[in-house]
Amino acid sequence: MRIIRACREMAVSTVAVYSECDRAALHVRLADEAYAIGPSAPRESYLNIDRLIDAARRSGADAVHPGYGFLAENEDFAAAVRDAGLTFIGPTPEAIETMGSKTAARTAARRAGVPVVPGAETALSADVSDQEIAAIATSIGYPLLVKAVAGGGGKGMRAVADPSDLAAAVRAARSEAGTAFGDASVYLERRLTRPRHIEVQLLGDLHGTVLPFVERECSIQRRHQKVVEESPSAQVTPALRIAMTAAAAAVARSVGYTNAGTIEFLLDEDGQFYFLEMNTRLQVEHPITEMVTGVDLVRWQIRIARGERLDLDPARLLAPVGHAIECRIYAEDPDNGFLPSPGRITQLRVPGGPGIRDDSGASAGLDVPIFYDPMISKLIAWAEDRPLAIARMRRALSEYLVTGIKTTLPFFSWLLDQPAFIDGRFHTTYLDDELKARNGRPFVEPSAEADEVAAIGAALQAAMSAGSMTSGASSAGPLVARRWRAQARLDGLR
Amino acid sequence: MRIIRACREMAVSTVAVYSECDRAALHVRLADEAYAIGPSAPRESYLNIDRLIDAARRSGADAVHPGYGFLAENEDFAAAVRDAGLTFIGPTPEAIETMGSKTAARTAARRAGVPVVPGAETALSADVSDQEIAAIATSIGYPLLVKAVAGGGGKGMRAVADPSDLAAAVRAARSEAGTAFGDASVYLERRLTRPRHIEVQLLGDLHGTVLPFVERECSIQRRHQKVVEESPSAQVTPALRIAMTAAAAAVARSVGYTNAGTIEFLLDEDGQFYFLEMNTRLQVEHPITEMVTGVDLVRWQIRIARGERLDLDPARLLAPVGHAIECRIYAEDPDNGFLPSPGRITQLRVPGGPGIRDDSGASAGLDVPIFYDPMISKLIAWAEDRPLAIARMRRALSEYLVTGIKTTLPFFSWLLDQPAFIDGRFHTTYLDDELKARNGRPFVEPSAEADEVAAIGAALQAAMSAGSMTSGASSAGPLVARRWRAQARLDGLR
Amino acid sequence: MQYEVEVGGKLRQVTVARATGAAGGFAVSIDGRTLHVDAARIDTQTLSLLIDGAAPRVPVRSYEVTLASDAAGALTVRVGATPVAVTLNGRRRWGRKDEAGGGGSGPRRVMAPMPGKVVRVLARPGDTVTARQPVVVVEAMKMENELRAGRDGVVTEVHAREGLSVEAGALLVVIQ
Amino acid sequence: MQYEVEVGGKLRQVTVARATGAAGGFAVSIDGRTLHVDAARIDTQTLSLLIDGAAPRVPVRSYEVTLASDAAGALTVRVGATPVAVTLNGRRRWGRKDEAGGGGSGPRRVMAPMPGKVVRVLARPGDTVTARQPVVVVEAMKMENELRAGRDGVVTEVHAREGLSVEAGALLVVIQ
Repeated sequence: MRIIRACREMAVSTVAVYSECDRAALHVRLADEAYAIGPSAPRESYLNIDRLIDAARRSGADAVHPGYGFLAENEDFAAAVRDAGLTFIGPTPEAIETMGSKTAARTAARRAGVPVVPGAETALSADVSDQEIAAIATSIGYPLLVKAVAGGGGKGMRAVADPSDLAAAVRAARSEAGTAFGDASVYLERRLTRPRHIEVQLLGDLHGTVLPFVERECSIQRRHQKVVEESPSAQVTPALRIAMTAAAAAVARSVGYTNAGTIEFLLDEDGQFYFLEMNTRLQVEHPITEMVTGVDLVRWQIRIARGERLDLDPARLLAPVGHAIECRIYAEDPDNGFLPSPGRITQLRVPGGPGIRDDSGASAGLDVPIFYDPMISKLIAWAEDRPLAIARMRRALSEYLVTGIKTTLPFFSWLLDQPAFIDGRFHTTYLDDELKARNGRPFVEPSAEADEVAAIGAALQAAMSAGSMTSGASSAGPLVARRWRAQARLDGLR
Repeated sequence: MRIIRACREMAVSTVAVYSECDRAALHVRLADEAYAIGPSAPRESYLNIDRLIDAARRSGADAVHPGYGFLAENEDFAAAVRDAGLTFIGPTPEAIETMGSKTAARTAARRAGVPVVPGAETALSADVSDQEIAAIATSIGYPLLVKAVAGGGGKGMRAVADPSDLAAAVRAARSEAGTAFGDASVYLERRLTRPRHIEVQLLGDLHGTVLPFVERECSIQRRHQKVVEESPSAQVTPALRIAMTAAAAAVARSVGYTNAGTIEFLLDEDGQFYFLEMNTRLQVEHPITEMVTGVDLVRWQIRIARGERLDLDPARLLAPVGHAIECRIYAEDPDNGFLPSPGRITQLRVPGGPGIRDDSGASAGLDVPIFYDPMISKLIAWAEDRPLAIARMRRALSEYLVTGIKTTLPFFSWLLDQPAFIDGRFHTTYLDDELKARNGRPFVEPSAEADEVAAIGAALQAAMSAGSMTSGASSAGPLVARRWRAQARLDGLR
Repeated sequence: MQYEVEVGGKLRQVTVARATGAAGGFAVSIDGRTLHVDAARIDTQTLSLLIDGAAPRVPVRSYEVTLASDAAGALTVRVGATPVAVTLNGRRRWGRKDEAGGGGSGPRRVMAPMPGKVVRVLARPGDTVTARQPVVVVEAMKMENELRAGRDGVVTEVHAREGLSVEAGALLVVIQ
Repeated sequence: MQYEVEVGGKLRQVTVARATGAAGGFAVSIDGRTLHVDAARIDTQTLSLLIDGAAPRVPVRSYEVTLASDAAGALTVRVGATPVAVTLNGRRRWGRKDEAGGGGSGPRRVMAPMPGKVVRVLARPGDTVTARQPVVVVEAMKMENELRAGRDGVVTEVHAREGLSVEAGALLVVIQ
């Protein structure tokens, strides 16, 4: 959607691909052309390079935008697109390959003079013995992390505090990495205590210019998945901003990086930052950067791919206007361990008004598929400063209406009221610690008032619908649902 | 809605009032409290001061925000609120009275050394004879405008090119003004040729500070009603901006103006500007000013009413960031002389994504009342410059889906493709001239492709629904509608 | 199933048959040409259509169509953002001819779109009128609104009287 | 009409009678207290309620309530943004007791919320479990998801087997 919108604004016509269960997704409905590329399972569709190239050829497309996930960071795909004579809207296969390997990326960072998290520089292929691994671990020191060399997003990652857990953790990480990325090799890295996740957005053109943007604060994570992002970070001083953005640009330049990318850092409690990894694609959280800089990143991705020069004022990119927050709204039940809650969205009312941006792929009547990341919307709030942005986000959350599926909206309403969040006192494990402490306590505890109103509402709905019952109504589903169906005949389609 | 949102962000609880036909309006549903103030006819509800004050008293409210229309510019209401011991979120009754009278306002402007449109300074009460009026008219010179002293929005206004039409025009204007504002007195004013309507937003606090904002371009009008607004104006040079904003601030200071207000100017073809009138309230088009300055005007209205000081940087308010455009989406049928198209909104999909803001009071299932200004949404697009903002607005219009009623969306899609609009070559009568020239030619002329797809879609909808017919279905309405009802039972409420 | 669809003043013959295989697949022939259309229902009013020219190098076009019938029973199909007026006269006589226009070029009836007061009547029975010619002026919301003829023809009935208060949907003039 | 509404673990008696006069007016008594409620239907699932304490100086509170029943038939009433779980057992026995929880404190059945693979079964028949205690672990989207008991009770049925592929809604465990 985000990409289709940018293309429409540039009068570029769009071609979407879809797997079976995405047939009714907005990106398919609003594109100019659309091609089926196979069954719902990613391996047979969105991860199938041949089918994607075929679709592109069939449509006579000039360029391919890889989106956020799936093959967005796959050098073989980028190469296949190039070999098919098409433009890949992203970095070169070579850059993807270098920065896609965590160990190679760490090496590149160190060469560029940027500190990296202490750890082993070599990947532990499947044949390295537990003894050797234990030795490396001791040299790095505990606590440490076992990480998959490929991929990211917390998959194939395990934390180890006690040497006796190491072997098991490595096995688990390897198998998870194998299934997730088809590459079982892992490596070891020191685990910093209470670090923040701070990242720097970059744009690089085909003429050697690389420009960094004001940082994003992404420390609010659940199981290593970002759930809330902000820009700028409450924790980053102007001096630190200059240092981190300069370091990020240096790493990107050292590998001749082009198009959009993000360098992720860990910031420890003493204000020391370490290169973590690079994302060689546009990220889900890019809108907050757009909100505080006024730059349309997707538009620039396309312009760069066309060979245009980055003519942005570098100073402006580092001087944020106001403050932006993004909440990733998922089809998950926060009161039930954040279990995915697929199903059909029966009603959707998106918040609007000043400072609110909703980058949503959902619409009423849509079935949320169970096969992929069940994110239904990116809700962004901008305001003149952080407290106002938080207040505005609270307001927007209170307007957001989604029925038919459970969403993480109540979780965000809770989070935005937490003193630690309001004061900006958090780190990458803050949320997991909090959730653990809550031990499943529901995020919404309705007031006595809400309970009473709910009781009245349910009774009234029943009473008002009762009148419109007809013998002809279907007999499936509980009676109350049937009554609404009956009502639908009267109201639904006027 | 706009105001409720600002209050929520300030944790101020809200009280709405409503007339019969607004019972289901969003502002009623989302306020904390709501009070009925009578039948749908404005005179018996929204224009009934006593009922409004009663509602405020009943709710124990501290302050009253008058909104955009109805009594927003009525000094008696402002006074009644003050006498009831409540805070009126707006200027003083005295300021409203002075600037509410066009003739008194013109006098104030001249005293402040600001040029006004040449015209008669005295109101022509009902007893002034046609001869006297003709004499005044000659002294001013033709073409001229007959204008109601009270109110605005084009009501009670007539253009006169030929002296022989004068008497009739005055009669018509007087009767219209009488019904519309309960004050039949009118005055005469020179009619400038092809002027632009440029206005300056102001904020004044209770401590004597008055700050002007970058101008708004509101020349795109139909029958003297603004339909598209922009900020900044393509026509206003930095030097002219300084001159106009300074003049606006001078007028406001000269009458001790407080809270939000707007000074309207006419800008003639030689770049000479004339004071036109002042709006002593928040205006519908305020969001574009918010988009290019990042200032929340409604929030400031409330802060000012609380006695807070305007601590904004004046320079920032005159240095717009990017460009913003607003389209007022009405429930009117543009292909049928812009006739009001009241009815029930069956479907509503509001555009989103980068740079788009929708200040909408509508929602699916809502009946658009026929009693008031049938505006269903204010759609605002922001981008880095004017061409990008136009492209973005086009994209947003193409995403906007409203069914059940006719809207002016197709008209805006047409307007944004007009070379004169794209080049910024327009004036206050540009649109009326264009529409006249089109002589009712439809704004959408579907392509052969669209016709074919429509035919296929209609046939498929019928074919797909046919299967799910049931004998129990109601027999009202055309058959095709019945089939959708049947379908609703299957899909509508899953 | 076969349907007669009137769109843009032309009458099109559309035949719809379920294609074997894919759930939402249809073989649609329009005026003789056959296309493969994959139709997915988004909601009760909206379909997503993927139209495959079924020829080499012909792209698969994606359209979102939304169907709505207004109070008067006239059918509007939105193709993307473009509203297209449609009359559907299938085997089972879709729509009500007299209101939906039948084989003519526009609605025969001029009806009040909203409650208001008739301020002027501009047509008398027997008058010949052309499409979009004003026939009645109704005042609502303090604005005078011209109601125009929906088609060329001769005025056969005039139910509007000056000063008359009318409800939404009230029949004012009939043109044959 | 009279209804028994279970909300927040409490059973409330709600009587609804149309008030004379205003169209949407109802006299609603809940646990003995009588309120005047003006209810406007926004759409098939949504009501706008104006609740009048019917006492001097008591404000008229405005609420938007949205009712939705999930696949399992459980009822959720959103009061503004706050979701409230509700069971409605009126004269005509609203909802299906076995699924909606009847007089208990939560659903008796643990069902698969999505298709996936059972990787661990943590409860055996006869086990005593407490609400929110994990009973089955299902893998979907490469993430392991713990399914928890909906209420305190004793496990009476276990249909989950390790390695078993399950569809959405599949019954895994029953707790009495």
